[in-house]
Amino acid sequence: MTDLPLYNSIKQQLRACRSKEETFKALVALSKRLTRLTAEEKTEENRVKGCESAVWLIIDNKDDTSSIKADSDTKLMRGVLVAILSLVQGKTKTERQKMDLKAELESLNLGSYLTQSRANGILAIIEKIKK
Amino acid sequence: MTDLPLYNSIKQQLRACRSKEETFKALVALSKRLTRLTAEEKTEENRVKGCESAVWLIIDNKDDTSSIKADSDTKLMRGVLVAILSLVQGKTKTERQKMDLKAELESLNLGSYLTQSRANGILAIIEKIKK
Amino acid sequence: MAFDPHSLRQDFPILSQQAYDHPLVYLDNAATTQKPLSVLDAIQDYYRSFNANVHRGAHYLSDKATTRFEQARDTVADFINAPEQSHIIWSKGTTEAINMVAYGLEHLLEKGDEILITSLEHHANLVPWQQLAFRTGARLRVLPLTSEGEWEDEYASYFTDRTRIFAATQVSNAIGVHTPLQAMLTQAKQHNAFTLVDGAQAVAHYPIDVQALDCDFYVFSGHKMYGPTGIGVLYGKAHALEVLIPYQTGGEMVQHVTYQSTQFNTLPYRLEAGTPHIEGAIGLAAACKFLTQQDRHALLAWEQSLAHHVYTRLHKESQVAIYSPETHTTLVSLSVPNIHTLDLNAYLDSQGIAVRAGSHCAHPLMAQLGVAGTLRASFACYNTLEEADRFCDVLLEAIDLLTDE
Amino acid sequence: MAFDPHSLRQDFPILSQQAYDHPLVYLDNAATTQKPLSVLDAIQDYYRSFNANVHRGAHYLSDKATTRFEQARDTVADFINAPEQSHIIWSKGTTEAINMVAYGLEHLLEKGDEILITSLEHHANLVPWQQLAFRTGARLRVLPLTSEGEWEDEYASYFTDRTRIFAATQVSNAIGVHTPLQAMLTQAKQHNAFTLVDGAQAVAHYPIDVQALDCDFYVFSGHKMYGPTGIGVLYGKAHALEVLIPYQTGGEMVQHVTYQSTQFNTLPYRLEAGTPHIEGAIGLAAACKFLTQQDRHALLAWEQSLAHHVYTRLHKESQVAIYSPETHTTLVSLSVPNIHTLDLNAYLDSQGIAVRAGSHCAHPLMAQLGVAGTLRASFACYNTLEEADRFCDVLLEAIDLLTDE
Ligand SMILES: Cc1ncc(COP(=O)(O)O)c(C=O)c1O
Ligand SMILES: Cc1ncc(COP(=O)(O)O)c(C=O)c1O
Repeated sequence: MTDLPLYNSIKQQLRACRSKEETFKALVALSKRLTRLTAEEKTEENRVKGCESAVWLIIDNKDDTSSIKADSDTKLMRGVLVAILSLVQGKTKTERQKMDLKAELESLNLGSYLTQSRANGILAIIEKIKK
Repeated sequence: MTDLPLYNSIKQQLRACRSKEETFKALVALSKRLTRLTAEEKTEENRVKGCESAVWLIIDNKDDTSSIKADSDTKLMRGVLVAILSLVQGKTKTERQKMDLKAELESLNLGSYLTQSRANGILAIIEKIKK
Repeated sequence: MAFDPHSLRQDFPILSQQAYDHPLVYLDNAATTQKPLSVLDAIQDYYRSFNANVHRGAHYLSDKATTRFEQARDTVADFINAPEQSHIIWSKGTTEAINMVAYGLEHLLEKGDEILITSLEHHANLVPWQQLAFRTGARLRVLPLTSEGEWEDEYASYFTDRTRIFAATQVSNAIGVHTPLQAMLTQAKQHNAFTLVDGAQAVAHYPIDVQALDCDFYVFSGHKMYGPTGIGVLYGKAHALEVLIPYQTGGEMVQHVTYQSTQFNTLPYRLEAGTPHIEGAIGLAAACKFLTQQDRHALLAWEQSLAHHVYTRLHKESQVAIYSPETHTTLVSLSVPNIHTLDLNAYLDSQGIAVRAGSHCAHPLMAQLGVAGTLRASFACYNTLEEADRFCDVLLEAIDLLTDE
Repeated sequence: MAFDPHSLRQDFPILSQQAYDHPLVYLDNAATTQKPLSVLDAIQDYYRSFNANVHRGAHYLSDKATTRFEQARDTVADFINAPEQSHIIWSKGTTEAINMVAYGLEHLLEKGDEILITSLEHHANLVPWQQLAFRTGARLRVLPLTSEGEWEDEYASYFTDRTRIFAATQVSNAIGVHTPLQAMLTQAKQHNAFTLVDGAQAVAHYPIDVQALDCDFYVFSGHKMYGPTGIGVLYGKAHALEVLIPYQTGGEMVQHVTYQSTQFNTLPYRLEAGTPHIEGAIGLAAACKFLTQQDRHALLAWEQSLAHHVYTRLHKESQVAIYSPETHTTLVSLSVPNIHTLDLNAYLDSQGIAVRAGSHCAHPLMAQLGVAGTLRASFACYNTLEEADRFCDVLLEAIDLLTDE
């Protein structure tokens, strides 16, 4: 988790994409920065319901900053997860709850990667992160 | 039943109609020629199923010529019944069965008075007459 | 009367045709309304630019179709003031929506439970409950309402602690009267019954607020409110929709399937099996927009004024028996003793006038009124005063022609 | 290959658009097809010139609408060679048609009876039977078919004297293989089971003759055969339709109603409650006509040649696993080990290519194949060889991009 890119650079990178193809490539590149979960960590309990791809989220709330880990079976979602994690890393639970994660993600220009059915998945992730 | 008009004159009359209104008026005029059934004759058994208006048919098959009586609660159907009865009156059962009643009725130019849902009713009458 | 239907009629090209060499006068709006061009355009646009199957796909067209399909749900939710779009379930029409509820609540009914309807119901809000009663041993009870839409003093005895379901129409399709809905719903809720309102005849005319009504279920058809055929709505409160056993199963409504078990999806999807009527949903949303863009109070006042005009003219004729209220209705239902309504109807038709004759899918109500059927002229926003007058004139002609001697 | 899809494409204006600045390549036809102009025109014509409610009315427009609505039934009957139009029941689609049968036969099932399906079924032809089994205590059995559409030698043990219902798809939506339908139907009939054939994936491609198939029920959706959404067909033999308990009740499907009892109408009406999807029926008839006006053998040969072309090109690529047959299919379903189909799909989409990734509403079949999902390119008559090639090219690009290191 320590080697996540800075959120602002991710944002810049994604917002610079001029086509769906460029966004695709950017997300695939980002996906490589994710520390994958182990098979043991990918439990039914950690699974986020409502996503088209399989997504797992593990939140370990501590007093100062929480540790959040995540994984998905698709590269694209791993790319999105890198963006989300870099946004909330180092934040406490209360801080996370104050953030407008949805608006922030929408500002990333992910276009149809955040459409209806998949957006529901993203909303489920956001909800879980805020809990 | 003796005072039914001749079928050919009915046919001429109906085929001469130039509009739906004229056909309406002709059928209403014809309806007056029907000998009505008594309340006792209008049994559930004599009722023809599948007509939009209520229609009753009583067939008394004899060796030479059968006697057929009919009635309806609507004037228009009574007009149609007069046409049908004048067509089959004096005929034996075998003779009736040989007739193409449907084609004959279609030739009367009744137009939308013989449409889908009502045509089903007319078909039910024809079936009963042929039995 | 500031409202002028003539400009609105531009949106309905079907109305400017001849029927049997007479100008078409379409007064069968309670059966189905005509559709404005904006609805036709929405349908064309869907098929010409973004038709695709929804939800399951992830490609350009299916993203577009899914977005527009779910936006249609939003539009309909707003139209009836539903709190959330997931409370809107697409159905084929009012009939299917009622069947979905009747089937879905079956598991909660026991022998001796009571299902209460009113005496003004359309068969669609009667037969499904009757069959449910047959299947479960519940008792179908009928709250007698007068043809003025009033109830007797002893109404309270109909609502009991065994009343599990109360289903009532908002407006009678056969005679146009309003039921005392709010009062009945209050009674039903005091007895913890599930409540269903049949809005089929209301949505085209009256602004609907399901939260103000506070009913558990509200159902209606698109084709009676300027929308396409084959689409309708089951609105429900979350808890009410959640207890429904899915009426249909198959694709879309499941989360995971094995041969041993099936895990159903969340609302609204768990109640929508199979590929939905995507075009219908989009067309219905266009119909909602058509209505909300109008001054709805002016529309309603106009429709009511047409019915009132007909009422006033025909009320004077001693041969005519009118079953509809004098005011606050958009239709006039009548009969002429000793003349069959089908005969009247045929003459009106020969003059290009479309009304409806018969029992209006309400046999028990006809029995209550003591008639075999009525003749019903029902108005929509595009009808004109001339049309209302023409109906009266031709009806009187028909009565003349059909009176014996 | 004498057939030229380019002139046919004139009838499908939706196909000539750009998706993300690339020409749209629509290869998601097994999910839903695009609609020819003749279908759109039929819909427009209905609403612009003769929209009215059917059957109940007796006026100019409703006569026209009723006639055209029943002619649509004739057209569909001819299309699948049904002996009589009254054997054609309109439904919302395949899913609803199967639910109608599953519900309608419930009264004939007893604990211990068996319902047999195959291992290649879409959820629509699985979940309704599973739920019926849950309700009645019947046993759902699954005839294992290989992904080549062949069955094991011991198939005979699956057909028993307790087999009351046998339901099978004609063509698998997920992998495009044909089931050994005729042989299975013969077995089922020897055991006096009711037989249902899911024709959802067949009707757009193969001429259907329900009398030759000799099944009790045949079901399909309009939207998968160039017709509108929200409409489908339940065909049944007379005796089979007659034993069905009406799934939905309400208006149209009754003859007489009192509070104590209801007398149902005759076929086809007793199984069609409520105002039907009139526009949908008329649109579906236009789709049937569109197909019968084509040289259907040429169309099929063309569609199969496109699938075969893709098969041949991708079969050479060692990374690609193909689940569809080499010939006699109109779609190619594949996966690439270690690359998620959703990732492949996303790249294809970014290049304007519409295919489908996922489980295709067939979870148990995916489990049988040992994959989470596949990528499916499915062809229709309007697809071109260039499109087939472009799909292959871009897929290979995607595999390159998504292969690690
Ligand atoms: C084989 C098969 N059966 C059933 C269905 C369900 O059809 P519909 O969603 O139109 O009801 C489909 C389509 O998704 C299918 O491919
Ligand atoms: C009051 C009422 N309820 C239910 C229905 C049934 O609606 P649909 O036929 O659209 O399902 C109608 C219309 O015929 C109606 O007027």
